[in-house]
Amino acid sequence: MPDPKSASTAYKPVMSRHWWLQHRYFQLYMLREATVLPLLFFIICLLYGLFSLSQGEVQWQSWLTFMATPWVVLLNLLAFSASLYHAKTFFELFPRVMPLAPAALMIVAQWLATFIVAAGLILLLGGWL
Amino acid sequence: MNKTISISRYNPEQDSQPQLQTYQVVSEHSTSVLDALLQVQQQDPSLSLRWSCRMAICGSCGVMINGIPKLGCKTFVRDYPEQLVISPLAHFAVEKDLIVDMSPFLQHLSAVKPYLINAEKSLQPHKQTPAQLAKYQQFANCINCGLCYSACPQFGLNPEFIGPAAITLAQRYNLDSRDQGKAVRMPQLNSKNGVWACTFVGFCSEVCPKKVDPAAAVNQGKVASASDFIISMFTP
Amino acid sequence: MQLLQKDIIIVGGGGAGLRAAIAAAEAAPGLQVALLSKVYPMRSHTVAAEGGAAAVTLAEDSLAGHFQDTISGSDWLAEQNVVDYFVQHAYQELVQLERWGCPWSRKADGTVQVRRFGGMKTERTWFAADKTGFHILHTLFQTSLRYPTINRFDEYFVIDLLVVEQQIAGVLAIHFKTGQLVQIQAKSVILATGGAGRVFHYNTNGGIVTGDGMALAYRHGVALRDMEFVQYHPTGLPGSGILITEACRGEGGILLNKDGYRYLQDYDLGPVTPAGQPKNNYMELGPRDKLSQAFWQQQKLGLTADYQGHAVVYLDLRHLGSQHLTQRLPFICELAKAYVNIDPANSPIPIRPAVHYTMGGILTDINCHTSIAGLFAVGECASVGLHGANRLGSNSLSELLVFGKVAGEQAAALAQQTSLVPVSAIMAQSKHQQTSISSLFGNSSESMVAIRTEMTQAMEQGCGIYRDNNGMQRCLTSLHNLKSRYARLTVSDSSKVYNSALLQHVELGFSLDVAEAICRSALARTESRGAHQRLDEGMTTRNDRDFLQHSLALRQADGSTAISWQAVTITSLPPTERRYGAAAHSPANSNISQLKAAQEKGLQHE
Amino acid sequence: MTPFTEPPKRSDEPIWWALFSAGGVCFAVLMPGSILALALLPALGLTSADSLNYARVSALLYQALYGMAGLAFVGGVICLPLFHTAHRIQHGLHDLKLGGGLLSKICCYGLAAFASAIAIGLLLAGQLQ
Ligand SMILES: Cc1cc2nc3c(=O)[nH]c(=O)nc-3n(C[C@H](O)[C@H](O)[C@H](O)COP(=O)(O)OP(=O)(O)OC[C@H]3O[C@@H](n4cnc5c(N)ncnc54)[C@H](O)[C@@H]3O)c2cc1C
Ligand code: SF4
Ligand code: F3S
Ligand code: FES
Repeated sequence: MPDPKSASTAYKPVMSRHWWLQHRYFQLYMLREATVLPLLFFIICLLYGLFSLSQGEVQWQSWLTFMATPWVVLLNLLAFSASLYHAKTFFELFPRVMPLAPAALMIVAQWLATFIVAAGLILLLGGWL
Repeated sequence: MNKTISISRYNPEQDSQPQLQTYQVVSEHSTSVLDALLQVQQQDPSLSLRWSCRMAICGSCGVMINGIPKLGCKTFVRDYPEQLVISPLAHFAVEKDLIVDMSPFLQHLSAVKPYLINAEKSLQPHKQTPAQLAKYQQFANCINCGLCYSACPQFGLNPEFIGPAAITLAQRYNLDSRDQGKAVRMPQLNSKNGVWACTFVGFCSEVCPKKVDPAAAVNQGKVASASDFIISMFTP
Repeated sequence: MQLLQKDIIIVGGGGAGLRAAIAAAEAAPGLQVALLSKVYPMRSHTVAAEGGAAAVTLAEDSLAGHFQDTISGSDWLAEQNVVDYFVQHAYQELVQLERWGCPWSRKADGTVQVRRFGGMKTERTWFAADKTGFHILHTLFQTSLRYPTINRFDEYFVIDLLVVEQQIAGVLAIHFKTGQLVQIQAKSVILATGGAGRVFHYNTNGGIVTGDGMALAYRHGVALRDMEFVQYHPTGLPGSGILITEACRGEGGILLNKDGYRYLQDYDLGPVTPAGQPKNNYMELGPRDKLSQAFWQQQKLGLTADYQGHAVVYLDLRHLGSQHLTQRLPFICELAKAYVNIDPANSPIPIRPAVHYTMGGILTDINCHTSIAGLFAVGECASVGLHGANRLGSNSLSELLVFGKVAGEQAAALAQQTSLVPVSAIMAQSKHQQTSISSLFGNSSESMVAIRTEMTQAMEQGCGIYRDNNGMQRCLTSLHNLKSRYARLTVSDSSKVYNSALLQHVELGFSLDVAEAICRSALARTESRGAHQRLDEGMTTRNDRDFLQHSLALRQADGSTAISWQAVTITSLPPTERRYGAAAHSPANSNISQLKAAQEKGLQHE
Repeated sequence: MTPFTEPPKRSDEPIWWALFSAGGVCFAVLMPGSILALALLPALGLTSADSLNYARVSALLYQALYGMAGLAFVGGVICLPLFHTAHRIQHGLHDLKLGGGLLSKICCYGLAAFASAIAIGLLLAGQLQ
């Protein structure tokens, strides 16, 4: 039974913008969401790379130099860690969204995929293939 | 052993907002937070709280304990050697002391048509194998305590979000081999306040006292809703 | 004071109330049903039932078997026509629940599985893991949501029935949230308020199980029947009283005293069955009254152990293995871990008897109708006559369904034929209640907690597993004393919104009335039968000559209780000795087998 | 509280969620390897010299597998992760009570789409040369 009177007397707490600072679990959630920020930086690097490649060899060389600038390397290191943290959370969530096999098995399989892809890319782009 | 606990008090006829008040209780090894609250109620009969079964099955005694939603009867004072602060469930309107307005929760539950829909008339039981039962059994263990709503920031930000337990209940029936009502339940889940309001924070499942894993139910609901979306594009 | 008009009122949102509401809504879709409950329906204590619900299911089982087990379990105090109706309809009701979605446990082939239960000679207990009541209640609650004519009034606390010249007119309730007094008129009213276990100190019941409905009816002159029969469940956790289901024993759990000895063999329940191979009606699967009594005897002999100041024996499940336990008894594992910090796979669980169930209740006929026209009662608050002197485990959940349906349909049929009693006729009564409620507020030196604690302790001491005249007299004196203190008791909290103190005050008044009815009835029955065991000389055995009768407790004008007697309906199974274990197969029981053959013909599924 | 009388409107989230999820897989499976191979290892001089020279990279991106390799790379390492990023930023704004409404939605997904189009445009331009 809805009761119009009670609406006025009940105390309605409002959620502050800083709710996520209040508990470690929420901080980790925010961290997970924030992994896209360094990712975004790396994507912008790639876009810049694509552009450079289309402009010819000279521009491409300058992109390679840009990528070796210390602050860029540092940010990409951050992007790399972010990708690993994202992978960890993503792989743990995935079996709960699609329970296809025992969760532990699915997690191992996903990490394996990441390693194989990484190895392939490194061999190919590192010039060993 | 004596123990000091703080309880959030709010009397709508007098106060403009809740305030913490401290009390002394006697705590033995098996003293639950609910026991402690009932001791306080003996000292101060004006304290209001909900409880009944004191065995973690009726779902009435949910409160925030040091900021985390928990069942008072299944949480023990011994596990809080430091401070122990008890306040009403978060994200709900506080009616009085530890009692919150549960009616939105109930409305959200009913919104998903949580009952078996099956047109067939028969006096015989359905067959259902243990494997078919296992598909939804975990989701049928929800005691409607509402802890997951207090844990979910998305519900806190958007009270129209039908929320983890309601979606879990919808999934419980959608996954039941005896049910044919998925089509009438999906519109609720498909809406922006249905499964799509969830960002897989996942705290709902952390706090669930019955290991129902509502986060899994909600996010499996996203898969179901997405396929429903695709199907709807091909059917006029 | 708010005034509302409905066709049917159901007080109580437990299994019985919800089943009745659905039945009424289905039988008469044009009628408005008000479902009042002092807690949200799914918080009702049906939620705590663990073990299961009985119905004849297996091909090798028979209705006559269930009939006979129930009668002998009742120590011949059940109404045999009621039991007959019950056993015939239980199966279909459990199937109905299945069709509403109840997640019953299954066999590999997809059919419903049944388990053993105490006092039942074959497996006929349906279960949903070890949360049967929980699943039944939630299935019913959720199913009730599909009926638009069921109007829920959650957290409405009924404080009085409105009765005009032996005709029901409605109920008076307090809206917990606002403190408002609400008058609801209706043509028929069903009480489904559950038991009264909380009048005892150690009990398996929830805080809301305070006997309200029994007192409501009793105060209007309806008799309470067989109130002396209070079931002690043999396996409650020490301290809290939290229930460890009988299904543990059905699965093969054994009971040990402090020396690790299976003491039940000393109490006519043997011979010993091997651990993990339970046998119906033997040892641990004997009926509850016998098992609780055996505990008492062991305690007298100093053979119980001590657990934090409580006398206990042990329930040993270790031999079942942890896999079986997590699959079949997950909730028990959870409870044992949380409340006594024990993993049943590794250590035996300390347990002791605790008050569990009130066999007696509001007197009704087989249609759940009370002596007030239009007032029905069903479920644990009622005495339709199914349980007699001792209820068999798993008969009660089925009762909620079978008779919940009856009550709902009967109430609907009646409501279609009658019209509302005019408001003018009930105004005076409501006004009177309003004044007496407002006069409750104030400050007195009496403490509600003290009165309540003294009541539960007096009942525990005077009306426990074994009773004697002196003990009961002392109990009665205390109750009278407490009642006069209660009359002076006031409510110190005058707030309107969610005033728990006010509700507890009213509940305590209900409990005191029920406690007195129990004690009075127990005093009057000077024999031993079922759950009522006396130690006084000459009263230690069953006495069919004088007491094959129901006790009826009736409230007198001065507030006291008078006891009268009512004959038991016996259709086909005349009293014999109640026997379990090997004794059940001795020649003395041969007339049962003859009868069984006779009944097989008469009693088959419809 | 609105009573749930009428069936609510279907959300368009499935589209964004599908892109987000696909991007999430890429982020977890392709990104760690890509960041290593394209940003960190070369910058730190850990690849075999000159493996990323102009000719080799143009060949891989523009010609390998008839240009399909390049397309897969741009899709998996730029476009989908962009939508993943957009989705998280959009919801993150809502979490911080800074937006999350229609406007931020248009901005987030709009930018992702815009940047994706540029990436594909640059790639195709290169391939058609
Ligand atoms: C721990 C436990 C385990 C059990 N296990 C089994 C089992 O395995 N098998 C079996 O057959 N039986 C079992 N029983 C017994 C069985 O569960 C109960 O007898 C049965 O559930 C009672 O149901 P009910 O609907 O009559 O009452 P309840 O479920 O107790 O419901 C009572 C309702 O009445 C309402 N109410 C009460 N007073 C008022 C008032 N004044 N105003 C408004 N509303 C009011 C309450 O809010 C509640 O909704 C068990 C009992 C317990 C305690
Ligand atoms: S899902 Fe868990 S936390 Fe949420 S209401 Fe159900 S039991 Fe409670
Ligand atoms: S906490 Fe909330 S956001 Fe989703 S996963 Fe649980 S419902
Ligand atoms: S009192 Fe029932 S869940 Fe805690």
